[in-house]
Amino acid sequence: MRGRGMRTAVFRLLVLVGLVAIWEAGTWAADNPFFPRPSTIVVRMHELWFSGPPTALFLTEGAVADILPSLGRMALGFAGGALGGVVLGLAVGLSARVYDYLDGVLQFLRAIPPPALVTVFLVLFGFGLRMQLAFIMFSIVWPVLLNTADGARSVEPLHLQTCQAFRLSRAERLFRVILPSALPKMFAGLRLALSLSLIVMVFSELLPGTTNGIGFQLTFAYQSFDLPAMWAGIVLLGVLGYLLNELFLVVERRVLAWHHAAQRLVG
Amino acid sequence: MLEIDNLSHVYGGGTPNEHHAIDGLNLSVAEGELLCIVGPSGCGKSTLLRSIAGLITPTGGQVKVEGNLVRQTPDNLAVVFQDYSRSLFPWMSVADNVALPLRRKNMDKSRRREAAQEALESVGLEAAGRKYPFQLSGGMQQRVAIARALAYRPTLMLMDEPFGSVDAQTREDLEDLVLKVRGHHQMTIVLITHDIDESVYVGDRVVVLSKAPAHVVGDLKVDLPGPRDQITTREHPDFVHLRAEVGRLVRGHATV
Amino acid sequence: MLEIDNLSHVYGGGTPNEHHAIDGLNLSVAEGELLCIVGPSGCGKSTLLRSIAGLITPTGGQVKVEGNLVRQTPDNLAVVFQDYSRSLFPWMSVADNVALPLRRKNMDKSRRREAAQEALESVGLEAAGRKYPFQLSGGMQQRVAIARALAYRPTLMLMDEPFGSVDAQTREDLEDLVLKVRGHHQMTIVLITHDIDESVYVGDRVVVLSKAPAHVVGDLKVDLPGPRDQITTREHPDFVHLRAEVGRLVRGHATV
Amino acid sequence: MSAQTLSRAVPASATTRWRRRATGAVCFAALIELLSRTGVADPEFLPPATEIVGRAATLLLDADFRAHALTSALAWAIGLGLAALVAVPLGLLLGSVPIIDAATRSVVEFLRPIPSVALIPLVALVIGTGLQHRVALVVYASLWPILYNTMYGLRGVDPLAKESLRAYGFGPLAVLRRVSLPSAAPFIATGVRLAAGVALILTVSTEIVAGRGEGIGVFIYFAGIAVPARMADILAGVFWVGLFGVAVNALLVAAERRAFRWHHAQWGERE
Amino acid sequence: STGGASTASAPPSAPANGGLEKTQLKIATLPAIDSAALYVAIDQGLFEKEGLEVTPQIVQAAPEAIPMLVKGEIDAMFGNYVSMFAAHDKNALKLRILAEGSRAAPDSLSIMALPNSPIKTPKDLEGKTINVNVLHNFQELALTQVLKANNVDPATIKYVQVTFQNIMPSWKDGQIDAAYLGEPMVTAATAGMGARKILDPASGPAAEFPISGYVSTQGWYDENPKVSAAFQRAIHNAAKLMENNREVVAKVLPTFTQIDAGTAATVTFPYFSSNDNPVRLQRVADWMLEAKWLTKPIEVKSLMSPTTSG
Ligand SMILES: Nc1ncnc2c1ncn2[C@@H]1O[C@H](COP(=O)(O)OP(=O)(O)OP(=O)(O)O)[C@@H](O)[C@H]1O
Ligand SMILES: Nc1ncnc2c1ncn2[C@@H]1O[C@H](COP(=O)(O)OP(=O)(O)OP(=O)(O)O)[C@@H](O)[C@H]1O
Ligand SMILES: [Mg+2]
Ligand SMILES: [Mg+2]
Repeated sequence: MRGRGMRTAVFRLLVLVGLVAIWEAGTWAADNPFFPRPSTIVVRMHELWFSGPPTALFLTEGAVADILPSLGRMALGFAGGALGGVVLGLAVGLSARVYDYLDGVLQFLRAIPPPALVTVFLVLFGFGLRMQLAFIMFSIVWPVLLNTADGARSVEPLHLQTCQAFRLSRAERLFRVILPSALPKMFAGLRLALSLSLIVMVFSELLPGTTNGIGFQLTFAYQSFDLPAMWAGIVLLGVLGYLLNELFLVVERRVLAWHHAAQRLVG
Repeated sequence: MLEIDNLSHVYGGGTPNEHHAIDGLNLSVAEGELLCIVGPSGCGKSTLLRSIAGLITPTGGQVKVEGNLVRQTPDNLAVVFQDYSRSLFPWMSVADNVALPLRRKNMDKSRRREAAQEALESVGLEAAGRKYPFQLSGGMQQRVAIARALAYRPTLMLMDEPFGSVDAQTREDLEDLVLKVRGHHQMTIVLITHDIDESVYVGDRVVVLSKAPAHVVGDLKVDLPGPRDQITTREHPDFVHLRAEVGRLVRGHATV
Repeated sequence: MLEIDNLSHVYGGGTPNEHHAIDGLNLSVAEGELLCIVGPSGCGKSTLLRSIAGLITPTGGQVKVEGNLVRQTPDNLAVVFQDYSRSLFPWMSVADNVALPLRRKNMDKSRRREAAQEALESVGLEAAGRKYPFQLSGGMQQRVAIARALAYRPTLMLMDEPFGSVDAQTREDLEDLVLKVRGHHQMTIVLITHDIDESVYVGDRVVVLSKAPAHVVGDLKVDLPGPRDQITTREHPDFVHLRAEVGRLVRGHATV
Repeated sequence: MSAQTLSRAVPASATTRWRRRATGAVCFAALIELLSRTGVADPEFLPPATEIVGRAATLLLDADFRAHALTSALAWAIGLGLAALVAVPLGLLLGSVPIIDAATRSVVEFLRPIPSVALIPLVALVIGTGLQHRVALVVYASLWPILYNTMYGLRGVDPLAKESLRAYGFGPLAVLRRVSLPSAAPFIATGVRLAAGVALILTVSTEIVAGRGEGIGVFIYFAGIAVPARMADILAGVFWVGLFGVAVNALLVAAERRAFRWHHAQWGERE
Repeated sequence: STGGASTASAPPSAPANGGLEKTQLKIATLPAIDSAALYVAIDQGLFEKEGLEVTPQIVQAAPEAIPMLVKGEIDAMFGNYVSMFAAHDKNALKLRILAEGSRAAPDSLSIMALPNSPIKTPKDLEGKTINVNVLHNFQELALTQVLKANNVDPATIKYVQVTFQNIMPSWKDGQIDAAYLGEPMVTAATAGMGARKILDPASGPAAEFPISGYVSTQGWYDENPKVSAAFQRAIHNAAKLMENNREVVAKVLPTFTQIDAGTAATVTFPYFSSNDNPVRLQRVADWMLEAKWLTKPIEVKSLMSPTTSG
């Protein structure tokens, strides 16, 4: 068990180091200002965000001004979107009636490119945080919704019959049976939504009136052709994405322990 | 207690796979009775059970429990499904699986836990409470499903081949357990089995169903001197006679 | 044919749920033999079967099939799982389920289809080929699983309580079917059952396992005059004696 | 009664179901109409639904618009197709070989959150700005839902089903192909359905930000830079995109129903 | 008849034009009035006269065209100097200015307030929020100088980036206090909303402020010196044609912008440069340096060629 874990960790590190080395070599060979070397990017990242005083945990003012608000927006947007997705997904997945009424409209909304709706968002929500949150939620709700609906729809029929035979209440059925059995699929949706929320956060920071954030910094850097700074933003997003995903997997492993254990039954 | 009136069920009506599972079945079970149902594989026993439990809506006829037409699952009913392993919830420990239905019973948590533990003990699984279903053997899973139904203390218990996956010794213990529980709690029990000896040993009455579409071809009152006992009862001449009778009925040589 | 040497298996080693399922089990089965295994519920029979099939790696000892150490599933082996309903593929028709393993056999499509249909007929399901597993009753699903194994014509067949969900008549037919197939195709069969009569009736040898952790507590040669017959064999004095013997062993009163 | 909806099919006739769908759509349209007519949202920026739909109808007669729509649909279709072609095998690989999954996870998770805005110029530099540009971005974004649903779908396969095939001596590849894949297929299909939406969004969004004169997104962009902005045009474009999304979804659902009849039959017609 | 028709009839190679390195050019332009000279040159057959066949490629923002230029998908592009100088400064490309394009004319840019706004004078702008298309671009650059000249502290202004189509809703909704508009929005806001002009950002020190030009890379220029000269001539000649002749401009506007014929007849045009002048362009680079948008000075003259036309 432990040995296996160590092996993967080492393997993983090797893969990572190898890829960064290839990247460095590739950019060195290409010598294209649009593709700065990873070492340059790291230096720029340090300058931008991590060269602050020890009292601020080495975070610069720029980091506090850009990274924290972004993460805040992302977290709020993710929480709202995920909740909305789960609730709507369960409703649509469980009730034929709700499905019939909502499916068309939801599928319609799902296909709409948010950039085309910026003006509508603007008149509905105004500048700033509210619009950004609405924007993030609107974008990430779909994977959670669809996967939850799928999970709720494919609950083992005998489980439902068991519920019915023992006349479990609606709430018990929902929380003790349907939700747990839909969880594995829901988690697939949530994991998609998590990194999507990072991406959409960047988009939301392009919206009219934004004045800070990683996405803002990133686009500003591109507009002024500060390409290492733009790449610093990209790498930061990548690192954040990676960290958030690891965090997510920890949660998933806990919540879905039964699922993973039952799956390991076979070698 | 239970009235089944001209019950019919057709699966997939109108499709090429249309199948008449039950056809004009009549049956009534008295309060406190333990009725055993035997019949050939695929004849429609499980279908009948599902109709009684209100899990499927029969395509014809009606089922009444305590005088009420069954539309939804009647109150105070418990079912042990034939496919026990699928009817357990894999995300819950064994104890939680057993305790879950008790939430309907206005018991507080510790009472529920106690009741679950008690039921598990009665089926010989006192040590398995904290395990998950997939960590149990087939027979143990089946016993968990039985424990779940027992802990619930229903007034009507439906059991679909509940002892199929346990060894002979445990099976006898469980048969006696059912008999005991029935006596204590005035349950009405409908038990499907393929074991003819078992049907005669535990049943007050044995109903034999025909090949599909199922209808009743034999209905035998089991009048054995009580209390029943695995050794003496099975040696009783009436027992031997009855099991031969049931056997003949099942094989299609109806003499009644 | 099959050599089991000091086999042990521990589930969840190192965790609080550590469980010793098998402990130092020795057993050998000769070519063409039909070995029945009986033992208390949860003792480790299915675990043993999985080890033989190479589906789990035992934590101790070794299994040899035809002289080769089992690391992966040995060739020409078929298994009928205890949890038959989950071992069928819901996305395939019954016929496809049965025909699927035959892809290993270098048969063309029509041959596979024929073989599947033949096997289905032999278990009494000639009409079920185009249905899907969920459209079958429990006993029918079990017979599909049996048909799948039979169609494969393995040299070693492992059966885990294969007749648990069928009625008495069908059960007898299937027992005879297994005996017949074994005779025709020189199969070695290991069959787990809870029915003591059955173990004596079909087995050339009956092995009784102890409570968990499982080891062999009894190993009886069944020397009944062949060919076996449901009526005469079961009335044979040796049969009556053997079943009593096995019964005693299972109940823990070992006399051998 | 109502509690039944949690477990059992509520048999509703096709007409009832269509009526409900129509009701849902009409309610949604009415909501927009109301927001706009009452002035809760400035009608200059959110025109009434009737106006949007009316405009959408006349757009159909516009050959220019049809050409825009066609190029977008092409980019969408190629992008989605490629994404599925890449993601399903990759998902099967990552989902069935845990060590590869673990080893590549850092890279995969690192790449995922890179937003297409940042990628637009970089991709343009590497492969140019034509159709291939949009297709590349579409593939990149719509890869993930399929990949993840494939991986999670594989995890949900009943281990006993896999064992059953293994017991007959089938190797890991055969088990993957004959058990894991069909068993996970319905969930993979859901991933494809998700990806179809993502691909549509990416196609149009990329066009809005960096289209090169063609595509429905460019149409929307041009309507936006007019003075005053032609909101009815923008939303009529959006309307067609949305309707296309609905149609694609319906088509995919129908295809799933055909392909996974066993799934729907077994799990009951609860939708 | 559009420009396309006349270019199509151009002879494939015109030896009269003295061995051009290539005759077919693809130029990225913006769907804005500023790029009108290129379209007029096409429409009036001025490129044809030089032996060039020019295909415009509309892009949505200048930065989007830079990868195309670097990759060689296009020969030249129309872009604003601030972006181009920034790109040059950061080595994203080696800039070469082929021809000047547009300069701000009075009233072609405007800081405006709604009729009921408390903002009346430039001084009132202090501490207020104003939109720009892109942060740190020519709009800010010019306004900063003009504000200074009007005794307003430019540092107090809060700029927010608002895309074109969202200026009106944000403004009406009070999300921005004053709007920084270009044509044709100035005309539309004045006529349709009764908006008041507070300040002309292209006045005083920023009068005739150069906004955009036709640029390529130094490498391309080195390979195509004759084409460059021919191209510059055509653009300058177009600009000359356009001076005092609204019609030629108004005619082409609807073909590449979203401005209809009616509006085209009334909007204020920028100045279209009919010669290249390094001195006025140097001002842009200097101000950028002052604003610390550049890391080092740029000597603009070295990026330009002398005017060879007229
Ligand atoms: N969902 C279904 N769709 C179509 N046919 C079905 C369905 N369920 C059951 N059947 C058919 O109905 C018949 C009766 O099934 P049922 O499960 O009631 O049999 P049973 O008597 O319980 O058999 P067993 O003893 O084998 O469990 C079988 O022939 C079966 O094929
Ligand atoms: N995956 C597992 N994890 C932990 N314990 C397990 C697991 N699988 C089986 N066990 C335990 O191993 C023991 C033997 O199980 P096995 O399935 O081999 O029993 P069995 O003899 O087949 O019983 P039955 O006759 O009831 O099927 C049981 O006590 C069971 O709890
Ligand atoms: Mg049944
Ligand atoms: Mg077992």
